Amino acid sequence: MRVFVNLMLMATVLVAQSGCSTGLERRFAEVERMRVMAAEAGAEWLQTEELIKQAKTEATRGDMERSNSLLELAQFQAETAIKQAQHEADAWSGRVVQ
Amino acid sequence: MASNIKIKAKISGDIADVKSLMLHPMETGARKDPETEELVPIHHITQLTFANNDKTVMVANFSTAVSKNPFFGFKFRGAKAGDTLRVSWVDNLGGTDEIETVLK
Amino acid sequence: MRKAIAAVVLIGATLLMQQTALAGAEEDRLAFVKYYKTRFPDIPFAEYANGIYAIDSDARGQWLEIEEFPPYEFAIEKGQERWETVFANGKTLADCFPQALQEIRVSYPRLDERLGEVVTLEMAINQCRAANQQPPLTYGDDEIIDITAFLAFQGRGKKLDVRVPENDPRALDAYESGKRFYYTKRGQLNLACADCHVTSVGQLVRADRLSASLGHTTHFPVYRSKFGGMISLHKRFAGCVRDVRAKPFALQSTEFRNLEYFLSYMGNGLDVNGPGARK
Amino acid sequence: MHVGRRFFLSGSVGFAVLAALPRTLLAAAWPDKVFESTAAGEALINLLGTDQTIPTDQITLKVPEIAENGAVVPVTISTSLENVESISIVVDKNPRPMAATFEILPDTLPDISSRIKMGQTSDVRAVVKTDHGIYSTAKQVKVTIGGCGG
Repeated sequence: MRVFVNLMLMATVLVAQSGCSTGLERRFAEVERMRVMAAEAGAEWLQTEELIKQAKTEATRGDMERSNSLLELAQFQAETAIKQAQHEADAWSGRVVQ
Repeated sequence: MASNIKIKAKISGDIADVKSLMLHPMETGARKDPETEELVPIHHITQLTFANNDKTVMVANFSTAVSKNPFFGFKFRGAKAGDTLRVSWVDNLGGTDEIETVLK
Repeated sequence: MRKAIAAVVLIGATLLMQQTALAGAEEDRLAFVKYYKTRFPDIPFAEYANGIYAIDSDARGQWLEIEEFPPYEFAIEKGQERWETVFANGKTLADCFPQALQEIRVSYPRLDERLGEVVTLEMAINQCRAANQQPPLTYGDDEIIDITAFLAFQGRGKKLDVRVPENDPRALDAYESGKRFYYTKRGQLNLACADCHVTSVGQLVRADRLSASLGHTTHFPVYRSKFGGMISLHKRFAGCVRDVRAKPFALQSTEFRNLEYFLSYMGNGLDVNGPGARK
Repeated sequence: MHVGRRFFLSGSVGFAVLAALPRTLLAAAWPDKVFESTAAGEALINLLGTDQTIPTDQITLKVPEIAENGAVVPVTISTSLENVESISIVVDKNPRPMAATFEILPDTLPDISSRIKMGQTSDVRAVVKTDHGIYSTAKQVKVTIGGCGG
């Protein structure tokens, strides 16, 4: 347990020193921005916000690998939702019952 | 307090067709509160009784398997317009409710 | 400058939309009715007021049994008490509604001329409360749903008669936006309302049969056996949006009000028969 | 859990209601053992003294083939059998199979209806006790997992 805590501390220090921390914040802000874009297009998917929240929790815990994969999934969802909205901007009218 | 039992009764000949509906959660004790994640304690009507002019005409014993906001219907003989039908229930936590209706 | 251009574009777009919608709303409705008539030739138009039970005969029997003594009767009763509750200033909700009690339900949704937005029955109730210095009721709570249950019950048998005033571009915009919502695919499942309720109507989604959109709004609010309580139309919308794994909009959001406007228009001519009982 | 009869009798409100009821009812307090039984046979033995019933077509059991919602399954039971004393609804696969039991008094017609919960696809049995035997009939009700829900 002690060793584990020490490792965690070391990892935190390393991350802080290398400046990854701000990089990480920027990355979160970027995905959040895309989520908001999807939301503004009325196209946000159900779990995107929750995925970002979970990614944050994992990052705080220090599980960067898990945090990153959650964030990637959130990003994929937000990007796809935006593309979906762009496609639908025209496509919807083709479905109107004639 | 107003009763949370509703009664509909129809008389044809001397037979009353009685339908009842009551507000009650009928908790099984196995359901989790979605917010607290804790089990909601068992809470259900145990006995529902109908008496026509003070004469008992039906005793229904319920388990938790009777649906939430229970419905129960039955028929009895010897009914006439002007009779007073009294419906009451008790639940496993000592709760009660009752209502009286005059048959038409 | 950019703003000016945007404004011109917007006006142009609005005019264009107005053109299509002018020709559109009633044409849309007729096409909608015709579509279901072709899909289910044996089902009379009036039946669509019964939602899924118009086309699901298995479930219909169980529904009719529940309708013999439906749990929503408590909601109607409580709604009436709330309708008649006297505010501190001596007025009641009824004072805000000039129509006969039976006409209130079918007077909504409507385009409010002052606001330039679609106003639903729920919103009108809260507007009335505000006018009488009462805090708004929370959409989705029993308190307001019960009032709508009472008004729906009073309005039973009246026909949906939603108007999209042709001389009001805001009405046409709202209608168009509701229509666009209805036909737009969304969520992880990439489904539009129309994919399930037009294209696949009558098919099974696991054990559930997909209902027709014709008449989707007639019977709300409904008692859902699943929740053991009453839900509003917008809560049902939110459920559908969630089911396609998209993030639901807020109850009484512009999106859902416009969708209600469009769907209600599609149901014009059908009886309102709420409140209803659903699985 | 023994919240059944004991609690019921000790609750002062419950007691007041009981006291107000005709004497004959006191004998028929809520049968907790029956409702707490975890098998259909055990429940029947606790209620009627036996799990042996005579199959008959003189009982009409009306249930849906496929329940729209397992939380609300309409059940109607009527019978042409004479001198009926009680009617019970048993759902074999519910964790507590005895759903409800009704005392049929001299003026009561053996014709009842209610709505019950079912956890899964199961036989639903109508068990009728008369002064000359215990009869039953059963039907399967399918409980499915919904898609989007009405």
